[in-house]
Amino acid sequence: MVENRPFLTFLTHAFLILGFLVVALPVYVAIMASTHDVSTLMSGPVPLLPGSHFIENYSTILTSAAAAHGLPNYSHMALNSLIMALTITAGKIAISILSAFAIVYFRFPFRLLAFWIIFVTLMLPVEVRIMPTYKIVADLGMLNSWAGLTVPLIASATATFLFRQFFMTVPDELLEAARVDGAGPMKFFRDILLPLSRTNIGALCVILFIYGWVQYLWPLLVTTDPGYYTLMMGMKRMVTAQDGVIEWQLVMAGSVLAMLPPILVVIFMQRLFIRGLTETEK
Amino acid sequence: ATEVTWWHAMGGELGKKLEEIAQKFNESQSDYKVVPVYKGSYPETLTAAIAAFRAGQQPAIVQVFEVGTGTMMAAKGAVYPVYKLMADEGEPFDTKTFLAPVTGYYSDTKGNILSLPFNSSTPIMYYNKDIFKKAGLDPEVAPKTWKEVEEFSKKIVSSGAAKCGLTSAWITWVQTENLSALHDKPFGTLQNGFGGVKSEFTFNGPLQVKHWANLKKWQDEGLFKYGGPVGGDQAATMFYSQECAITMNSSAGRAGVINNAKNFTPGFAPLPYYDDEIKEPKNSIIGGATLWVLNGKDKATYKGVAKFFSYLSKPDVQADWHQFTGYLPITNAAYELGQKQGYYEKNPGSDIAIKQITRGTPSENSKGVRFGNFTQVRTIIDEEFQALLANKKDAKQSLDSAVQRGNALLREFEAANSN
Amino acid sequence: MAGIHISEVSKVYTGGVKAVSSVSIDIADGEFIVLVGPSGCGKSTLLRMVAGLEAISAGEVKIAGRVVNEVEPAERDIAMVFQNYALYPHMTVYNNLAYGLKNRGTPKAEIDARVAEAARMLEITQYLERKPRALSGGQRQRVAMGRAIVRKPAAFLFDEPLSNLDAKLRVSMRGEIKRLQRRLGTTSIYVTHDQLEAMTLADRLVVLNGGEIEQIGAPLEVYHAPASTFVASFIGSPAMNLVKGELHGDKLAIGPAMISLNGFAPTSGAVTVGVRAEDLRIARDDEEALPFRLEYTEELGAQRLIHGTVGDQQITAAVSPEIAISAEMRIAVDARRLHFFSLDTGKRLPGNVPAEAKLAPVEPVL
Amino acid sequence: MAGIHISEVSKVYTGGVKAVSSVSIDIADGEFIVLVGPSGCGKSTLLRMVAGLEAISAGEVKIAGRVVNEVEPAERDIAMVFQNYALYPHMTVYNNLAYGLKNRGTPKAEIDARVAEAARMLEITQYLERKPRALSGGQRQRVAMGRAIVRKPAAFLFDEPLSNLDAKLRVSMRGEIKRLQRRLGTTSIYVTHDQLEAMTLADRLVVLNGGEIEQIGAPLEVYHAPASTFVASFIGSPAMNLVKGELHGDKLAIGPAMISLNGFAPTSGAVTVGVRAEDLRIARDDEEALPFRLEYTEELGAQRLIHGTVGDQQITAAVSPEIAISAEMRIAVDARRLHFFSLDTGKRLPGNVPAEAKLAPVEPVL
Amino acid sequence: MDTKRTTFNNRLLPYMLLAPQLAITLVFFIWPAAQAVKSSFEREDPFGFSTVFVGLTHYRRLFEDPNYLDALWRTAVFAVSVTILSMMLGLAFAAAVNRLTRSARIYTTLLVWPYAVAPVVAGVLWWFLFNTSTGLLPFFLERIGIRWDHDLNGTHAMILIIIAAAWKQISYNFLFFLAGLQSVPQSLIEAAAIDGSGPVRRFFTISLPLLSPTTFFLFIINVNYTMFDTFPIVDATTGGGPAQATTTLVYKVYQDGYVGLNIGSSSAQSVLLMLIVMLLTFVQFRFVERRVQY
Ligand SMILES: Nc1ncnc2c1ncn2[C@@H]1O[C@H](COP(=O)(O)OP(=O)(O)OP(=O)(O)O)[C@@H](O)[C@H]1O
Ligand SMILES: Nc1ncnc2c1ncn2[C@@H]1O[C@H](COP(=O)(O)OP(=O)(O)OP(=O)(O)O)[C@@H](O)[C@H]1O
Ligand SMILES: O=P(O)(O)OC[C@H](O)CO
Ligand SMILES: [Mg+2]
Ligand SMILES: [Mg+2]
Repeated sequence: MVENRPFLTFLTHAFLILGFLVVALPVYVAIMASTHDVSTLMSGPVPLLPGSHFIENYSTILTSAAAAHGLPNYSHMALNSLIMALTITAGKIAISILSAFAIVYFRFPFRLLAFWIIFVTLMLPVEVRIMPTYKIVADLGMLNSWAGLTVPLIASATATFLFRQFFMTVPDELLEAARVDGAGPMKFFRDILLPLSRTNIGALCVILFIYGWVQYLWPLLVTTDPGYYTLMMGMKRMVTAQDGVIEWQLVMAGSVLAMLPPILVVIFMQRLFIRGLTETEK
Repeated sequence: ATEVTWWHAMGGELGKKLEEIAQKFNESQSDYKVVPVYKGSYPETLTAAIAAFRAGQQPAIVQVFEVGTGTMMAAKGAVYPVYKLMADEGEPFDTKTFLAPVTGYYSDTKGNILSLPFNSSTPIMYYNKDIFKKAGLDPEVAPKTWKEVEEFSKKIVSSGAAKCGLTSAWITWVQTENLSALHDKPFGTLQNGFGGVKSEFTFNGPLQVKHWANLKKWQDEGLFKYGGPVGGDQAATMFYSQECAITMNSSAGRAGVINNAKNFTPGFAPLPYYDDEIKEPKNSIIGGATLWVLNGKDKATYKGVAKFFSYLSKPDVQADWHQFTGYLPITNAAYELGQKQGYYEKNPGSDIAIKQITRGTPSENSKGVRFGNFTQVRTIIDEEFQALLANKKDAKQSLDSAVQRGNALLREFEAANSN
Repeated sequence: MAGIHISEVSKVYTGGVKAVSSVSIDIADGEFIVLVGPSGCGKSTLLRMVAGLEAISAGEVKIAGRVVNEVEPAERDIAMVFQNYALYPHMTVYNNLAYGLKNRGTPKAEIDARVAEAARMLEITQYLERKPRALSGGQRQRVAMGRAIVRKPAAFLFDEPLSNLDAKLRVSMRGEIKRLQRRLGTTSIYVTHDQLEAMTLADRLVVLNGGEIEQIGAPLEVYHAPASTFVASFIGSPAMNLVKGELHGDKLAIGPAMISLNGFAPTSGAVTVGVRAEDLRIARDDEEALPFRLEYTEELGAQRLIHGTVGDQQITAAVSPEIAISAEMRIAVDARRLHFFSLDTGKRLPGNVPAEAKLAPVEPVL
Repeated sequence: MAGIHISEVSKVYTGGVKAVSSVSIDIADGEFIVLVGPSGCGKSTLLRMVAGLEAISAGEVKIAGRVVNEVEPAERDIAMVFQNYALYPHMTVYNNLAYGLKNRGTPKAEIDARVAEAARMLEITQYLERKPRALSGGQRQRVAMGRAIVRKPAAFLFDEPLSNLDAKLRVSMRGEIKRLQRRLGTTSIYVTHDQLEAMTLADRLVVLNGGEIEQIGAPLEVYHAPASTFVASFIGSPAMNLVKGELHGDKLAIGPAMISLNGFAPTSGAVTVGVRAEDLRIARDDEEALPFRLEYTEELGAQRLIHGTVGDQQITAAVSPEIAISAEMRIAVDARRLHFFSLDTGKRLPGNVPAEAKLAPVEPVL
Repeated sequence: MDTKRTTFNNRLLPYMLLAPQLAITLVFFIWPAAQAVKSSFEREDPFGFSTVFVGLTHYRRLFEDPNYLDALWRTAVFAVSVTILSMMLGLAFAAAVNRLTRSARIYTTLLVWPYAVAPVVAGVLWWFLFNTSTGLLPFFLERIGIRWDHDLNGTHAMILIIIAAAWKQISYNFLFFLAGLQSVPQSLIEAAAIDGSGPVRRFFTISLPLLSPTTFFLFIINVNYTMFDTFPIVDATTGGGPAQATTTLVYKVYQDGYVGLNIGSSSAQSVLLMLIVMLLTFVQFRFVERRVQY
């Protein structure tokens, strides 16, 4: 801080606290809603204070609610979400760090074309190509498999782009020193580049983990086996109760619980995250 | 055991119940295993099934909502008609055991049932007895006609018993399709589309215009509150929160009403009608979904499907499902079983839907509506209704426009299904 | 035998920049060659071609008699020290030193021994377990040196290894590098743009300018007989004074002033005249001299630099701080200490032999 | 009146690092003060406290008579030149120069005039429309200077403004800064760790060590009478030789050798003896001298540095390249040129007055 | 596009390194996209029994359809509003947090939550908050005389999805901006302070211009996000209504293809959508990136 202006500092705090209140409002309401019973929620504005059904709602969601909605049990879905998010994260990082390595550290014909082909993935989300993509996955026999669930989501322009940015900032001399030291490309990659990318990988893990965690349209389409149910699919199923009763208190409790892992990831990795990005930007 | 996959759209507790039924079937024999799979909302389920069919990965059974019926019927190569399946597999299947309106709706022109009715519904009226009382109305007397609905609403609002008199789910299904059927007015040409893909919409007649104009007028007077497009989720909420005294919704909404009406007593009644338009209202029409069998599976699977369908049609299974969910009992036998069990006496109002849908003799206009691209047509109707409420158009203009836009979609459907 | 032979080597970068043009240098085994020149003159490019980090556009590089144009850097048996040290930031000092040996499959015991030896030599033994970021600049520099030493390569290549250090440290590291190289006897090519570093380190200096060699020679040879105005102004601090002059027979006219050359005039006509600051002195009254107008002085402690003009040309002289000076002075020069360059080409004029070797012999030490 | 008065200023960083301890300096209007010292000694911290970029932990800073401890940098009427220049990369040179004026609401016409004047003075007029990245190091440095000049502040603060430049450029920019400051007469504080820069630029030098002042004085005063071994070794290149010696009456014993001091002994007992390289010379045979074993030489062109040992202590002498040297020599020193420091504290011994001012007067120029 | 000064010379290796990513991209992105292009020229029944080549019919219809043109315009409004709103707030929060030293971490932690909320859940949360009969916000809005009704009022509905979509993205922008701000050299800020520039002015004249690479990156990401990833939010809050007032291009693709099963038209829309995004990205790269270099 260059100058010392208490009033400005006060304003800054005020602004941030206000900002936090606004940003946190929906989440706060969800938490409050998850502590009431459904008739309270359905008969007027959501109370801003906690109700008395906290334990009841959460224990229901953790134990019987899933079964009551024809879902596998909660921990099973959480585990599936975790597997899916982690696989996608690991896969995306693995293939994009390799691609970025190729693009930055080699000169070869069609390099630019390759870059653009990868970049295009940013522009073609699942929603606009869902039918043909489904067909391919089916033709490849990947329906109802972890591969089908994750592989098509693994291509990543963002990660490739960010890794590329980072690699551009790694001093040329490190590569040269390594070459003089007798390291070939893969050795350089493993011994030098990979350890140096730790913070970036950390930052990307956060982004990608969340990306994987929140998927629901794709899993819903390519799996028919409830064994693959994820939390998001479960949430969706609880919300779109055709003609049924939507138990908002449980939906909210479920939402809060489903938010927890990514929030924890974000909070615990935020330092790393910012450091990772800062180093990228330099 | 041979696996029979069954894709469905029953979220929430209904899904749980559905799975329980499959479970019981599986336990009742050992040759077949029905595997129910939740595939999201109705449209999501249908799309998933189509995508799967195109990829050769289709389920044996898929649950399709009634607006998808046109699409399914047009897809002759994809569908294994139920009547044929049952005949091929030698399972007993008598059209007459089903409720007449159900059969009417899901049969081809020759009277053969193409898909198995499973969760069929029809809209009814729900009202809040406590509010009625507060407004000085007799809580046991529901409004019979739209005129009464208007009068009651006025009383309710002016007495301050509630903020609004009336709301409604499904403006399309309840306030347009059923309205037409009840008053024996055509919704479209060629027997409301039963006669083929060349049909056109005609729901911009004087009755529909009058009704929409009324709804608009009531909205302006504060008597009516819009419950939102498609299923109109807000309608239920406004009813539960006692903001509105009356709502109209699928009979399957009954469970929700009972569940959420913790602070008041709900009443159930048939849909109102205009007594200056028709003396004896016709039957209401069907909604909900049916089970379609898709082509391309092996013989053993179809055998299992047939067995399962027989199981589903058993009176006790049907009655259980019907009583749990509020959907209609599909077969006469199930209805009778309920009567025998004394279920309707114990649960007043629970037979209103059945009575309403079976009253009188169905006419061409009350058999139901069956059009291609109908999901989008409904979206159009919703949009035009919103335009009306938002003062952008009057009732006539919005219905005309809905008909015109709907017809364009029909022509597109015709083109896609005739080449 | 690890001489390095660079013959007719050129480099044209994609994009057409001609960074190095037909450079030839023969480097004897154990010789310490310094490439010096201003920024962008192609020093690094040349060095990197020797290292194998840059493809050679034309010409040939031989290391220990073998043409290495197509050989990978790792196989050229060279070690390189970079300006920013290029230490692997995530490895300990030990691993930084060991990495090159590990890659070559050297046995663990030998790696340990070699690392220990290098570390002892460079006095970094106590830092072996630290990571580079926990080291000071000078220590990092030593680690970078160590990484080169452990490999016992046929040649060391240095690309401005000291320029990230502060002045004081630079001087002492300079001494260390020199001693080390003497001791190991490894052929070395050293790139710098600091002429003092170049002078003090080199067995032979190669002065580059715009991708071409301006002069090759022993440091003092280059200092005392610069081959061009470029070299003259580049080597030596303060830079050699270069002024326009006119030779009339045995007389040299600089602006309005005129001095006799006592037979040292190599030619006649307009020339560029060079004279080092330390070869100027305040004239005795009876001497032939140049009129000097003082502008400002710089006190270096042992010396005083006086900056001023002769006519309209800038001149700097180094004088003893004990001599009184004033705003207007007369400055004398020994004619034998003048350098004459062609006005057009800047090249030293042929007749201009340098003053007889002023250098007293140094008995070989070490 | 834009003197700067720093009294008893200290800085303790959060975390407890005491970067500056009770420093007091009175700077007269128009004076050019150089803060010099090794890395981490607190130079930047002190400067930044004057600038207002760092809160002052204790003490007081006055600029032009006003206590500025609580005044924001913008209102202190100072300008600062940063080591990395801190040019705004997204602005043209013109805008870089104009930014400070614009912020103060200076009328457009005046901004134009001032920028034009500064640009002319610094010869960067033709680059006004360029962005910094399109400039060379020296040009960037000039822009940074220009940014300070246009504002016509009461004081200039420089934080190692030349250390990013190469040696050659550094020398010439040094001259420019000096001339500019003379011309503008602006009070200046200049931070550097390069002693040569410090010597040549300063009206007065402040030598800092570990956050404390070691010595304040005119450059030559500091050069010729360093107040401590620290200053002695820091100022002057090559560094002053510091060896252990023993005073026996009028005799000084260094290792086995013994020389007479001709009455210059300030005390007796063990001391640290300092002597500059240029104050040593090869002894005539008949002289009292120190036995010197040559280790290596450095040829600087005008000078030759000979490095070697006397007893077991390192000694460097600067000799003329024209004098013959050999592995074993005898080295003489004028007793008046010796410096004596306390063995314990490193402080100059009280009786050790420097040799009478060797400095010849310089007639004021400009 | 630059690479390193020195590169490895292997011929095959780079292709092998790229292979996994390219394979996935080609199989799961490019090929389906090509299929979409193909079916945009065809008329087909949903089950694919009959396919007729109809040339540009679908495209022509789209451009004759006022609804489509409206959706185009609406999407632009939506994308611009969400991008600007979320980027401005993210930037404002980042700038504020960057001023503070000790409490910076706490605020960061507090502000990153929404990023962890799944779009589906976010949609539900906002639906819940703005529910006209039980929602908290309409309840308060009513007190200040605003009758909130996104079921009928297109503007309200638009505001709702803009808020919900922007909310979701604030944290992401905040994190990137914070990282960007932290890498602005401190000496520039100090130089500006000495140059008489106060905190606010300094932010706009120094930090902001220096953030332009970050801003550029976020701009692409945000436009992309609003174009595509907001689908679940729209679906859960307004369902595209009322009267298509919140039907964005991607929602229309979903409506027509997924719900309406009009494969031809929805493919044509996908293709147009891809073209629009490619064009935008191209324009951004060509013109914006050039200006963010300094
Ligand atoms: N990869 C490259 N592509 C194109 N031109 C280059 C490349 N690398 C260097 N050059 C150009 O080649 C010339 C010589 O560069 P080189 O790096 O060899 O200079 P240098 O003498 O080492 O300078 P410095 O003292 O600044 O390090 C310069 O004009 C430079 O701009
Ligand atoms: N922000 C800070 N927090 C804690 N300690 C600091 C901070 N800045 C500097 N220091 C410490 O204060 C001491 C003085 O630092 P300062 O930057 O003033 O040194 P300097 O003389 O300018 O050195 P250099 O020549 O390397 O620039 C050092 O020990 C440094 O580590
Ligand atoms: O709500 P349901 O299941 O009774 O179905 C309603 C109808 O599908 C509306 O068309
Ligand atoms: Mg170089
Ligand atoms: Mg400093």
